[in-house]
Amino acid sequence: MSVEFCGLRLAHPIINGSGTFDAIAALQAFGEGLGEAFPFSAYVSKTITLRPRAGNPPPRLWETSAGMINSIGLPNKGLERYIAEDLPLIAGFRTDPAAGAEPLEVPVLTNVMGSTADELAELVEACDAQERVAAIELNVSCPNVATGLDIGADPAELERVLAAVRPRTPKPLIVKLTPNAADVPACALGAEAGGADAVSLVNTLRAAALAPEGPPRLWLGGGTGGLSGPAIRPVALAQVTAVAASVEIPVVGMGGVQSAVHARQLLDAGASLVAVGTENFRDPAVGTRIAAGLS
Amino acid sequence: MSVEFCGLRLAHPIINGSGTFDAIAALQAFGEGLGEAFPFSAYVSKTITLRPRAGNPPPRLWETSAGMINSIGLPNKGLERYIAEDLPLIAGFRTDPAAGAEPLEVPVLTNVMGSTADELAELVEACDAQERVAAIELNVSCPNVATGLDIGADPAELERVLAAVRPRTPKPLIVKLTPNAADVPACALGAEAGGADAVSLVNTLRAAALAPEGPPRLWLGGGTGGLSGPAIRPVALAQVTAVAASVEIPVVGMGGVQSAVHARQLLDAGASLVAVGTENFRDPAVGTRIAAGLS
Amino acid sequence: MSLPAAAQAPRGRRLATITAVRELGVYRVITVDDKDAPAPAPGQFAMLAAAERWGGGEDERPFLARAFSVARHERGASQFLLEDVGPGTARLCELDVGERLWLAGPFGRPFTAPEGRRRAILAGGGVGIAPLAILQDALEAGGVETVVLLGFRDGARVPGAELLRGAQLASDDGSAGHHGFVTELLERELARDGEAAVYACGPAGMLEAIRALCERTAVPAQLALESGMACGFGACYGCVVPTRDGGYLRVCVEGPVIDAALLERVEEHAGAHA
Amino acid sequence: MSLPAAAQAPRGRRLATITAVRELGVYRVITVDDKDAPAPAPGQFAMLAAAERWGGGEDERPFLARAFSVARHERGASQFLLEDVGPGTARLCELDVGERLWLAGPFGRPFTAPEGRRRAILAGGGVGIAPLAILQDALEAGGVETVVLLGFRDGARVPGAELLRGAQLASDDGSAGHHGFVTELLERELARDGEAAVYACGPAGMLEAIRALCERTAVPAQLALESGMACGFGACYGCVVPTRDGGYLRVCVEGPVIDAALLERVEEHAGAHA
Ligand SMILES: Cc1cc2nc3c(=O)[nH]c(=O)nc-3n(C[C@H](O)[C@H](O)[C@H](O)COP(=O)(O)OP(=O)(O)OC[C@H]3O[C@@H](n4cnc5c(N)ncnc54)[C@H](O)[C@@H]3O)c2cc1C
Ligand SMILES: Cc1cc2nc3c(=O)[nH]c(=O)nc-3n(C[C@H](O)[C@H](O)[C@H](O)COP(=O)(O)OP(=O)(O)OC[C@H]3O[C@@H](n4cnc5c(N)ncnc54)[C@H](O)[C@@H]3O)c2cc1C
Ligand SMILES: Cc1cc2nc3c(=O)[nH]c(=O)nc-3n(C[C@H](O)[C@H](O)[C@H](O)COP(=O)(O)O)c2cc1C
Ligand SMILES: Cc1cc2nc3c(=O)[nH]c(=O)nc-3n(C[C@H](O)[C@H](O)[C@H](O)COP(=O)(O)O)c2cc1C
Ligand code: FES
Ligand code: FES
Repeated sequence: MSVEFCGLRLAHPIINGSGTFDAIAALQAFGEGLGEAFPFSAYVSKTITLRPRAGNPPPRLWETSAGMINSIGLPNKGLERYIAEDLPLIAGFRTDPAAGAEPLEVPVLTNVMGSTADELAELVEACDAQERVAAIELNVSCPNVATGLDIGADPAELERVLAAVRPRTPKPLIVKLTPNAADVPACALGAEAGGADAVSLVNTLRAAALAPEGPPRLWLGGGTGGLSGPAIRPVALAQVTAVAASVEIPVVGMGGVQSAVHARQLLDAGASLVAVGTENFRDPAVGTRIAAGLS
Repeated sequence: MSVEFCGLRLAHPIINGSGTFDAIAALQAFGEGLGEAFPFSAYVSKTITLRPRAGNPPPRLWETSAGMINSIGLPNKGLERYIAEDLPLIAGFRTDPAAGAEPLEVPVLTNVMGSTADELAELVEACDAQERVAAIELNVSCPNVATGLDIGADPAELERVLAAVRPRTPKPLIVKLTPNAADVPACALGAEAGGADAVSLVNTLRAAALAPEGPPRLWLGGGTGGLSGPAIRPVALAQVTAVAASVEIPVVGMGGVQSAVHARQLLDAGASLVAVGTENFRDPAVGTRIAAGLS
Repeated sequence: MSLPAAAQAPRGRRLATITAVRELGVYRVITVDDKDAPAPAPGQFAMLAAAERWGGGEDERPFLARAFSVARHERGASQFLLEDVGPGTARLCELDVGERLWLAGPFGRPFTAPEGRRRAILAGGGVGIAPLAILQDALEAGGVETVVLLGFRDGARVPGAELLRGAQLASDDGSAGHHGFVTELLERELARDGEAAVYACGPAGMLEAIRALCERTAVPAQLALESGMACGFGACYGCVVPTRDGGYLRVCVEGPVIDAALLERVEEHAGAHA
Repeated sequence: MSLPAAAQAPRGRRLATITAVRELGVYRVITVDDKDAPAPAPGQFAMLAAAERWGGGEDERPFLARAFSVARHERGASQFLLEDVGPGTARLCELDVGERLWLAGPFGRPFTAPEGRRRAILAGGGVGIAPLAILQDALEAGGVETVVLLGFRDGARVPGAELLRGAQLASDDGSAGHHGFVTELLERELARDGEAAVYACGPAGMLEAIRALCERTAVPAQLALESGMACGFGACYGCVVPTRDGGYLRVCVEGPVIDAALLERVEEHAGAHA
């Protein structure tokens, strides 16, 4: 069942969505054995920015009909501490044998976000220098931070940014597209034209909730947030289908995947890998469960 | 509880979403008494086009997690037969006294779609000539027909179309926005600048489903479809909030409304009226139930 | 004689209580108290949803209500025949006496009586037998001679035949009656005496075979169709099947019972579970 | 003495069967068989969801699992104290003996033993009493002297006190014990003898009052916080509360039990239901 993705050999096609599985916290919660039974064939980090970010004030979560909204606000230690403190801890995992595939090492895909092409270039260059980073995912789609949206929703701008970033690394560059765009396949084509090695989608859909009590006000500390989970699966399937039909580069499909059946559908729609996000929260071993279900 | 909307006096703020309540079929199913106990304070017709359309081949429906996808394809009799056959049957209804509001006559809001500004202008002019049409909703957002999408997702194009259509009628023009756009408030501002009297949103989110059995293929006869129901309510709330904060003209909010609490939230978010779509299918009297719950 | 005209539905959905439950092989027959609504005509259907916990099944479904033919109506209570084939029917099949469901309807066009002195042949299979039961009640009450031909996939489904009286059976696996298709019984019956009107409901394949046979033998046939439905009362335009004239008809308002002559053929997804 | 270290959770969620159910006023105590998992330490919690029909409640919820403190652990079975406050707890409260739930955990940082020879004062209210019960078991087994002070909103909740032994009660409506707040009992207790460590869990207002009192009287306090959670194991960064240093901590991995000194104040939504 091992798959090749941008030159990386992966044990199976199931990875995690950025920001939905914190391997360091998981080692603490589930024990060091997790490193020898990792639920994903590649580990995608939470979005890293140049400087540390505290994230949005709470509340950061809202449960919706068959989904959830998050307004986390990309809290992270910043590039420097990520490299110094986190990277050593998240390298060298092996996939769970229970996935039904020959266990392989789990490469690290570092997800980065910058508000300008220069910032992104700096982040990419720093990741390029780290042997432990196997590939880089560019978050140009996070609906919680104004800048992320703008780059990602405009095909021409996306191409321009990619062209600026591309020369900084020979490592695989994956562009994580925003679903909050009029023409997502056009954005994917822009990323491809700019030199992306792959695209991933969908990120969360811009969404809001009002406080359940008291005077009307937006509930989430960050104002609006991003919708994920089964509620958006039909939107993800449409966008993945359309994007996979448009670009030549591989596609990482995600959005509402809960089972091997859902993963199979995204693969059938043209995805090369499938990422699991929200369902990790409901079942921390869902990655292994889905991979096993595919085999 | 009566409300004023673009110069129309309505018994209460609850209307139907276009294409989610067929008054003529409903009279047959529920009896003529429905005309004296109509669940909505205004009746929005299904989208009418210049020429008759058969609609998409089945299957046209797919149930999703807390929602549904439709790929109906705007079947309708065409403008001429709509005016000759349907309009006389749908005029003169009165709101249900059980809504808890003084019953009033139910004005007809005719929803039209054209693939060019000229077509739209012709449709609007024809509606202008019909006394029984109280207001006109322009569907520039239907995700099932390529043209509907393009006009609606581009603010400048939308302004241009409105400017062409606006002179053809003094009746209220409501622009139904597409949610499949990068910047929906910008689209609303475009409509306002072009002379729209109100905007309505959200239409359905572009979505797809694969056949549950057999070789992988898109399930819906029309290929992709539109997602509606509770699954999209958080997206609707975000877009209505953002649009209401941007434009001066009134906003009709919709998307996943199932209860008076949900309707109240859209009103709190800045909507003047709330439309109910998918929930009509689950409860044909939901309009009255919600209106009563608001009073 | 004439059969009852379509009943018009109360305007909203209503809570109705299950008063009896009966198992017929894999099928479940529920009796639902619905005194305040007009009596449904044979062929009409209702949209049902559990009052509690509708949702939260497979793929976070069901969400929409589900269509079920009224299988019988006695003293203000409607009976429905259920087969668990997915998250909606699974949830409904869990319900027990005393539990409640949301009910909207009765909806749709009912069967009409046979013209002249034709006898009525009721041919159906799987859950498609449901509307034939209430039809048999009404026809026999009106003195019409009925012949009942029912087909089932296997022995676990054959007990469904108890819903009707005096049925001749066919089964795909030979577990009861004729080993083969119900259409073979029908062909024999029409050959014996063609002065008949056929009433059919069942899987798409069966309906199509019956349609073709009746067309060939020039016997009038009324088919009770199925189709995925969102609303049941003509609002969504989702339940269409293609018609001979190149258009579509909404199964919920122009059907579910239609004159077989309207169709070029019965498409997959327009039929009931076998 | 020392209290047990945090147990590490099995890697996935697992199906666990309810073996006993007990009602304490409005509360429901369920006992869940969980033999294959390591024993949780006092203060740890689990994420629970019904195995069937999770979803389909109010607003088509619940969807995510819900966090519950382990209230007691005996012979491989964990007890949880539930109060129905929304669609998730409503569904869990419906479950009966023999029904199953999805369980993940134990998660989070547990309580630590009092330093030196301080006695332990356990102060809590509402469902916040749950982690204090398993804490009392462990402290008393280790020979630590405990004082238990519990507050409840009304008489329907007072029976919850049966979960612990020898509690002094306060109630908002005077229906049992001291007519007033549990903090008033705590103030009295600290005045009597300040050589104590305080362990608190309860509504945000109560926790904040306890935090402020302990700060003022320089008594060490451990607070078991609540917060809306999606995952429970540090994955989502959703459950944060602001800390004194201007940052945030994740209640699920850096808590739920924290040193009160970490917080400037206990914010609304960081507390349990009263
Ligand atoms: C007029 C009428 C009368 C009927 N009478 C009866 C009756 O008397 N007794 C009876 O048992 N049944 C009857 N049915 C059929 C019944 O309505 C269906 O069996 C029921 O809707 C299935 O729902 P489900 O959730 O259990 O299964 P579903 O999961 O909805 O599966 C049923 C079929 O729908 C398709 N499907 C699968 N997933 C989806 C999805 N996400 N969205 C849309 N389609 C999907 C597949 O083709 C599948 O085989 C009738 C239908 C109609 C229209
Ligand atoms: C570590 C920890 C331990 C806990 N231990 C216990 C325990 O032992 N016993 C116990 O009974 N409870 C305990 N809780 C609380 C319990 O988890 C909550 O009561 C439960 O999650 C509520 O779920 P619900 O669906 O019933 O209610 P919800 O509807 O989720 O309502 C609960 C509160 O959440 C907010 N809310 C409302 N709607 C939403 C929405 N859509 N999305 C997000 N928030 C919303 C409101 O503020 C509401 O008052 C604990 C919580 C934590 C974090
Ligand atoms: C709590 C949460 C945090 C997330 N954080 C990030 C992030 O830091 N960077 C990113 O690119 N995507 C982030 N995402 C988006 C997911 O990676 C994924 O694209 C999205 O959730 C859709 O998949 P799902 O429906 O399976 O969750 C986050 C999603 C959630 C729910
Ligand atoms: C079956 C169906 C048909 C629809 N047809 C139309 C239509 O003809 N014209 C239109 O403008 N919107 C149409 N809509 C969109 C609805 O009016 C509404 O904008 C959307 O469904 C969101 O609201 P809801 O979640 O309450 O359904 C249709 C929606 C559904 C579900
Ligand atoms: S089911 Fe909606 S129109 Fe027939
Ligand atoms: S609940 Fe997800 S990080 Fe704490």
